Amino acid sequence: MARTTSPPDPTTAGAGGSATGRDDPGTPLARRADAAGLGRARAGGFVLPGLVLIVLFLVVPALWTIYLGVTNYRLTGLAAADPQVVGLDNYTAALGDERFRSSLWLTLQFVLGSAVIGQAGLGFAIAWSLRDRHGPVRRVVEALVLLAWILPSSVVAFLWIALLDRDAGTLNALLGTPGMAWLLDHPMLSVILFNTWRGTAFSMMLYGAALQNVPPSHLETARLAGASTWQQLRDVVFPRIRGHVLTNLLLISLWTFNDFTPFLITAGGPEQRSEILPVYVFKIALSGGELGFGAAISFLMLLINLVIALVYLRTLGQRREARR
Amino acid sequence: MAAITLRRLGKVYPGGVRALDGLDLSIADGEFFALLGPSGCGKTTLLRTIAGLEVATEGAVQIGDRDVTNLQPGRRDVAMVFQDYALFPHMTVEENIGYPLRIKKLPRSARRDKAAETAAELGLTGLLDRRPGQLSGGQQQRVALARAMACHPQVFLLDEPLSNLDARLRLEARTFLKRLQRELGVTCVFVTHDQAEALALADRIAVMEGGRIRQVGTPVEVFRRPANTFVAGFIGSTPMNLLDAEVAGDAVVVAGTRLPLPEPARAVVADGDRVVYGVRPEYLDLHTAPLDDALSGRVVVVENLGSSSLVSLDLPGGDGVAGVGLQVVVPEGREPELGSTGWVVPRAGRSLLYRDGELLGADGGGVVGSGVVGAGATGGGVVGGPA
Amino acid sequence: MAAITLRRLGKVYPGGVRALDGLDLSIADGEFFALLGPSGCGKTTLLRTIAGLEVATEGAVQIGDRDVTNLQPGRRDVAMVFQDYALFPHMTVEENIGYPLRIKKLPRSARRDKAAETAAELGLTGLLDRRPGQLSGGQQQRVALARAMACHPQVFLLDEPLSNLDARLRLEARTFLKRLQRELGVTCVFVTHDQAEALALADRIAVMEGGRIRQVGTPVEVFRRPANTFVAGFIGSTPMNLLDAEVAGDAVVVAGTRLPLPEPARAVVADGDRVVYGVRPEYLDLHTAPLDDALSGRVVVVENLGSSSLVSLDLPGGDGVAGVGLQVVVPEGREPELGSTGWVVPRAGRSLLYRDGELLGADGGGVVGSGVVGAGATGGGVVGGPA
Amino acid sequence: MTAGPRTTAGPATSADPVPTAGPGAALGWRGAVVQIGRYTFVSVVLGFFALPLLWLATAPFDRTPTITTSLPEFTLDNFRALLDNPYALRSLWNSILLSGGTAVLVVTFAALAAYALSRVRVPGRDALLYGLLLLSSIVTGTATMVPLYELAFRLNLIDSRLGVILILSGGLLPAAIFILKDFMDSTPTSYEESARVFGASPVQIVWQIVLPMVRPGLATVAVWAVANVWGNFLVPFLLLRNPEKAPAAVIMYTLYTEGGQANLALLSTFSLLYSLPVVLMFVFVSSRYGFRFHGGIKR
Amino acid sequence: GDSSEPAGRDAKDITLTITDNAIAGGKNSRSAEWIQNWVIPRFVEAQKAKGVTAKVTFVPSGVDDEQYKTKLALDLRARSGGDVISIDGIWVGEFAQAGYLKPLSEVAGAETDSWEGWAQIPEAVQGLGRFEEKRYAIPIGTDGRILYYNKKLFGQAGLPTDWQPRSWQEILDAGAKLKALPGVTPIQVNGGTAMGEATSMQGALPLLAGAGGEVYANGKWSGATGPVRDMLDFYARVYPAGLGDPLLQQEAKGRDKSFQRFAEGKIGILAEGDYFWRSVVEPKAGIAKMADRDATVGYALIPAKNPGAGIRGQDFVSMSGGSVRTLNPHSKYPTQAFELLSFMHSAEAVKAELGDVPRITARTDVNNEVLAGDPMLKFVAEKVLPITAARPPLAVYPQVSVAIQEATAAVVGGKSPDAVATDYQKKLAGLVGGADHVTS
Ligand SMILES: Nc1ncnc2c1ncn2[C@@H]1O[C@H](COP(=O)(O)OP(=O)(O)OP(=O)(O)O)[C@@H](O)[C@H]1O
Ligand SMILES: Nc1ncnc2c1ncn2[C@@H]1O[C@H](COP(=O)(O)OP(=O)(O)OP(=O)(O)O)[C@@H](O)[C@H]1O
Ligand SMILES: [Mg+2]
Ligand SMILES: [Mg+2]
Repeated sequence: MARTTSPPDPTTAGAGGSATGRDDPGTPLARRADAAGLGRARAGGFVLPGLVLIVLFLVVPALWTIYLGVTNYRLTGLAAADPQVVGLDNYTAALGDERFRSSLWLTLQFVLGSAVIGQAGLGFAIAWSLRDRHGPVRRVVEALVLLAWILPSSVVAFLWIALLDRDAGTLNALLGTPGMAWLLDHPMLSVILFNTWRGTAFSMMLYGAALQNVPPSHLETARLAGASTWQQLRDVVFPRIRGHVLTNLLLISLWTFNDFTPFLITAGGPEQRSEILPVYVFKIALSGGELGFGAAISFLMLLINLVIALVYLRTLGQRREARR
Repeated sequence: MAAITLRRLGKVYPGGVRALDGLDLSIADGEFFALLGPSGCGKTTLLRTIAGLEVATEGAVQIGDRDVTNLQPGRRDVAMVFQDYALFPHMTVEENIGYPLRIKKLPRSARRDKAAETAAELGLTGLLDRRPGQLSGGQQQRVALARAMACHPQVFLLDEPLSNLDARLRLEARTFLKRLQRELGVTCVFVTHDQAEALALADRIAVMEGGRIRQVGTPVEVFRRPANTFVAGFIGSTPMNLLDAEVAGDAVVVAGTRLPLPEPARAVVADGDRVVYGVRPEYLDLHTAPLDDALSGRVVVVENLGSSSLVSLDLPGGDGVAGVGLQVVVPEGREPELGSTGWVVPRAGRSLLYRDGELLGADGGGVVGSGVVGAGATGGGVVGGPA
Repeated sequence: MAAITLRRLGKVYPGGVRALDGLDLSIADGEFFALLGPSGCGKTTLLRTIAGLEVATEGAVQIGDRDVTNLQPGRRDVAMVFQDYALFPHMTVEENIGYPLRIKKLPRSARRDKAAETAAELGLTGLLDRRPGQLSGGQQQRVALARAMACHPQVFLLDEPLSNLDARLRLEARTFLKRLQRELGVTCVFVTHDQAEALALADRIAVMEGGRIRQVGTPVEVFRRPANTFVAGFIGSTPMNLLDAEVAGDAVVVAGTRLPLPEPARAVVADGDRVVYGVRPEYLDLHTAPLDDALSGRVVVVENLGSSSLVSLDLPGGDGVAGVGLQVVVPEGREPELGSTGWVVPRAGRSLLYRDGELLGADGGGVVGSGVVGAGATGGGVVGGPA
Repeated sequence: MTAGPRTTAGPATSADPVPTAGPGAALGWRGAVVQIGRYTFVSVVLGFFALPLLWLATAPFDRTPTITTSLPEFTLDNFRALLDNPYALRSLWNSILLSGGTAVLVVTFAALAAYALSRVRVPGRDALLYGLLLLSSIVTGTATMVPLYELAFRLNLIDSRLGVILILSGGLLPAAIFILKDFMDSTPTSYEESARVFGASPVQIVWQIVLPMVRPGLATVAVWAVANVWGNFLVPFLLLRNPEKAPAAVIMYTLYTEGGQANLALLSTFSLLYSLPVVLMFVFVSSRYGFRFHGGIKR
Repeated sequence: GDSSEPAGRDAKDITLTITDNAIAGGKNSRSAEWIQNWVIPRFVEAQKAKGVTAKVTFVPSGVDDEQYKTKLALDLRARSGGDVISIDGIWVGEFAQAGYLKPLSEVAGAETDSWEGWAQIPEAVQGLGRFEEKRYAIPIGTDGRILYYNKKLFGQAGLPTDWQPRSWQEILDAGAKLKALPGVTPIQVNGGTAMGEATSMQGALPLLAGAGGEVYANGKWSGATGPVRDMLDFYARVYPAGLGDPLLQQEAKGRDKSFQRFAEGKIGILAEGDYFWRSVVEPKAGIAKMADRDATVGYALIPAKNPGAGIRGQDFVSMSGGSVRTLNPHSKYPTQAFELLSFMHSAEAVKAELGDVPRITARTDVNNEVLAGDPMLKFVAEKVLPITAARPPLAVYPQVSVAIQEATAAVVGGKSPDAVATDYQKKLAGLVGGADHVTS
């Protein structure tokens, strides 16, 4: 058998391509074994276009914003002509500002209430109760839930104002509570309900997919042992979809934390009782024109998001090594 | 420990699939019973209906002397082992085994003792702190068994428990399972699509097709006298040869060759009847020299079965009809050359005749199943389902 | 069509797992070659390294007379059928079969013709417009084969192509595959963990363990004279009985019984050597009456194998040692009673002796493998890997 | 055997007093309670999600719409009035262009990147993704508008649809990659390997095999991207000059009066028109590809 | 450019852009159409007569003022944007401070001061376009704040249908009588943050002026001064006392709803600008049409707390604002841009812009002509404008305004005016850079 490419010495068979790789598993080979034979270089090429866009239109403005956060930059007025670097003044001002702190507290309520409990909870409940349904009921429910998700926010804001209106809102008409000022007496509850309504679709779809990963046999084993629904959820379902729960909570918390839509319904009011951080920033940056201060608060929000993400990763991401 | 009685059991899935079609079946107390059949025949559905995981749309299920048709699965006192074992990946072996007891609200220490005890019985001591992911397939299967055993159910239900094991492990697990069941003496219903497994393990076998039972009997019965061509083709590590034939006097003509008419069928056939002649490859003898009254054909494939070989021959079609295949098992050292001609003679008393797919001259004249309880069974009435 | 030669092939995965450990192997042109071994032994890795999906960390792969070690998979002129068939779910059967040709830039009409032709060969006509999801397992397998065939590769690589089929279909597909390979005459490497499949299909078998080849040979060779206890335990539908023994003159003492010393081993053992006595259950005869020089024990399990039964006996330990198990295959009608005592005599010339796990008295004195090319192979040097 | 008379058609024809297991009875009372609970829950969910949508169904057809939902005094005048607005219909088309363009860009780039990240191990990949995800959340805020504007100005992207598309894509990409990577992770590699053995190039593999297989994922991300762009006001407003290019989100504001008060007749009508395309897209995509999510961080 | 000799003065080929927060078919539709169909063709023609080829484009817009402002600020900061720009007069100061705008004379030369129109614009109205005594822009129009009342309700409550209160107490007294009518909210004076700037313009600032105070005077901001306390006290006497609907002040769409309610005859007295008359309750095209507007809606001057207690010792007060048009300092053709600007403010052009819908313009000559047919607007032009006041045109004003709104919200919510005033002062100090800038 004639060899065409490798050297004749049989003791160094394969030297043509793998001399560097011999007995040295750590050395990267020219081609890395991945399914499509992509290799690092080509993989880089695949990532590049997206990365360029991200760096240019995401990272650069983000860094710029972080820089603005240490200045007293304003959109108009004297500070616009000649912004000064004020160091961490904005940050100390924000942290010392009662309005910021109450806003943060409201935001946390908003995230906990509408994202964690509302969207994730309701989304899971819907996915769970529809898990083995395939009829028109399922399609109608899913379509409505998804409709709430895809309609533009400026439109849905009007819908909710119409729903919760004090004088002739649909809700009051239904509940027989004329004059009940939902948006004024319970502003946070209202925007929490609103955001639950608006964003449940994502969780529903995610959990719908996740529940398909729970082998029916596991649930049935628990049922045969006599486990109640709650016990099944706790012992079988949750451990199985832990990763999905993590993704879900991470994304929806992030999105909810930065969601500005409640502004369109309550405008942060009454008396800032629903002024969550994005609304606060909007008022500071756009109405007040204090861009430097707004940027600083944005960066604080980023840090808080980071903390939330880390908390999630800690509590939900652990025990992974143990399972392997 | 309890007998299981199914009466007119039917299950129609919401989509309209009739997965069980009016089944009648009795499984004796302490019996090792196999449900065998091709994919989609309703084996799993039947097992799950016994477990209560599916709700019967008609008929009744009785376990021991309780009618459990409308009982929740958790209250039927059955344990089930699933094909994928359904071990909870986030729990240790000990927690897995103790899980049913946890649901029954036993204290932690009692659970631990019970788990350790059950694990010891199944040779799992030392693995108690591992998680399922750290176990081999065979070990996983035993943990699943241990979990099922831990709560001492009346009935064990097993859905293809061996099919996820690799070929070698499967054999070991099979012997192990049989021993275990014998020792526990618990009623055991076992689903498989592998006839070898059913033959090797079961006291009795129900062969199913399309939601109905086609034959119930001991392994020997279903192997030697399949009640119909369906069972004949399904049972046996190599399927039975089923050849078109015609009755001619006291002989039957197969592919132009006259073979003796099987004894039990003699009374029910007439001259000129078109029948199917069935004979297992194991019950054929292959000769390399010409022989009278032997089927002869060309050797096309020889497959090594270990200490024997499976030889496929092409029989020339009689009267210009297209040829048919015939399979013969030959012992070691007697393999013919590929392409050579072989002469095949059926062993006496091992051939069967079928007409319209049903065995001719079966005991009881056409009723599937038998009242005879298999060798290992300890009693209980057996009712064959009307096909 | 081409031979495959592997030289000192090694593969270390990034994590440090040494999946292939300096393999030498030649597969002849046109041979149907099986890679057999337990899970994790490196079968898939070897196949994928031949295909080029894994990059060998050392050694060379040659296909025909080209060194392909560093070639992209697409340029090696091989086709591979994956265990899950990897049929593209979004393409019809026709598009799936035509896909390799699409890559080769054949015009659409040519692709369609070729797909139709290949489909016809495999009995898939009429399914061309379906999608894989609408096919049964057996049909899917044939589509995967058709796709692999469509581009007329030099070598076929099959990774457990039958393991997703149910027991009955598997038998049919097996025979079908063997016929097809014979007709195409293409070199075919076939991975399986099922020894029965390997025995039935292959011209030659390589039995692997832990990244090395433990024996290469024809089915008959590996079945009759397993080169080591690993192969002995792995091959055969029932594993070989391996019993501790001691050489005593021209006999070997097993569980207190003197049995004749196997002929080929005679020259290489000395009196008092501790060895392992190996004999297949198929090569043992069971008697129900006492017999001289026979192993005797209590019958504990009887498993029906169809036309025969597998009997497990517990031999009492010789000299107060714990008992050992022995398995015997008995023909139909000769099954002993459970709990009775049986006497077992090995058939002459069928017993083997192992020392340190290696066969004693094998040709070449302990070197695994053999230069003999199996019945169906047409040539090519065979080098057994050092065990 | 089959020859035997069939008496199994149902309990009615059966001679034996076999207990009937009707679907309702079969569940037992506990099952019934569970079932009732489940239906109640589904009905409540239906109500909850349907209620707010009522206004959108009635107000556009009302002669004098108010903020409250009521049976309309039916009229189509509002639609006629809206059609007189020179920008209304065009803005919908602009929205389609912007969201379509962004969706295409996001889906393409995210798919490529997600695929590469899913298949090739890059150190620090997860940290990078999380970091970008976090950054993307501040970029959507108002505080970034100055940097975004100046960036666009320097890149000469003012009054350019492309600029809007690029900026929006940059913000959406991290989450899109995040979602798509989960899809890619859960597709078996054997498909790609199979194609590779046939000699397909990586680009062919991605184009012919991978993308079609993760189509539900692409559809999901596309719908998500479209919905996001569809509702975005700030970026197109800041960057576009020519009202002929303005998307519906911007034109919606023109329906407010000089005093900042909404003209409800036009606004509700426009809301309906404004919602229709996304709804139609959603119906099309979901019937064609279905919505499917993968998810969960697997490691 | 050199202020004495602007660039491009002799160009024969010019392009100019007009930017306005107006758009055809939407917000300020009339202005948009006027620019497109009247101003541009005529201006181009006039230039042609001079031998100059002019290309004038209009960049319409139709968004919230805040957003429009943001966009303009970004444009001007980047030295781009339209040549002739229309902005709210209140922004002049902050834009000038930021360097986005320059005095007209600096942009287009000294001849800007000799434009004929200045003589037609009252000094008070010219103030809208002035900052630090320099002319930055030409005012377009202005408005005034008055009290509207429902004559029918007044009749039912036994109040004179021809009503003019002389003090705050008289308003409250009327409210007390109206309170007897079922389902009627007696008084609606905007308060709270939800109303935004409407609270300041229609509520807090006129009241402050009525109490003799100004939000910014002599370089200092008014903290917890007496007038501020009086202003807050008025809110306390209206809302917690049940003369007004406090919830209406909190709802995000509260102002919308107050319009609706007034139109439905459910509000007795409403403080609003003339916009309300022109665009809200206007019988044909208003957003809360009142078919019988002319018969039902009465209007009165806003009284000082007591006669003579208002700013400048006035008996009655008001607040005014209005849009202005200015030049982009980076215009390539500043001279021609000013030509365009002054052309847009010629009497003829202003009349054309109004068409048949009267409103108060900056030009006296036009007002005299067009307001004759609308007694209400004539009333505003003649009685209100002379007594009106303006907001401080400073960058920090919007934030101060928010602080005022918050203070009113607190009072509406039931807090004591004194405590609120103290809080307000503290907050104000933070906003304007220390207590030095605040009077107390
Ligand atoms: N949940 C279900 N809904 C509708 N039809 C079903 C359902 N489960 C099973 N079926 C159908 O009922 C029939 C019997 O299914 P079953 O699972 O009992 O078969 P099986 O004998 O266990 O097959 P296998 O060997 O493949 O497991 C099949 O035709 C199947 O398609
Ligand atoms: N991508 C990989 N990275 C690291 N180790 C691997 C990888 N793939 C396989 N291995 C390891 O290499 C060894 C050989 O694996 P391989 O898949 O070749 O076994 P196999 O014989 O095909 O087993 P099976 O019968 O289970 O398919 C195993 O120990 C396996 O864990
Ligand atoms: Mg099944
Ligand atoms: Mg493998």
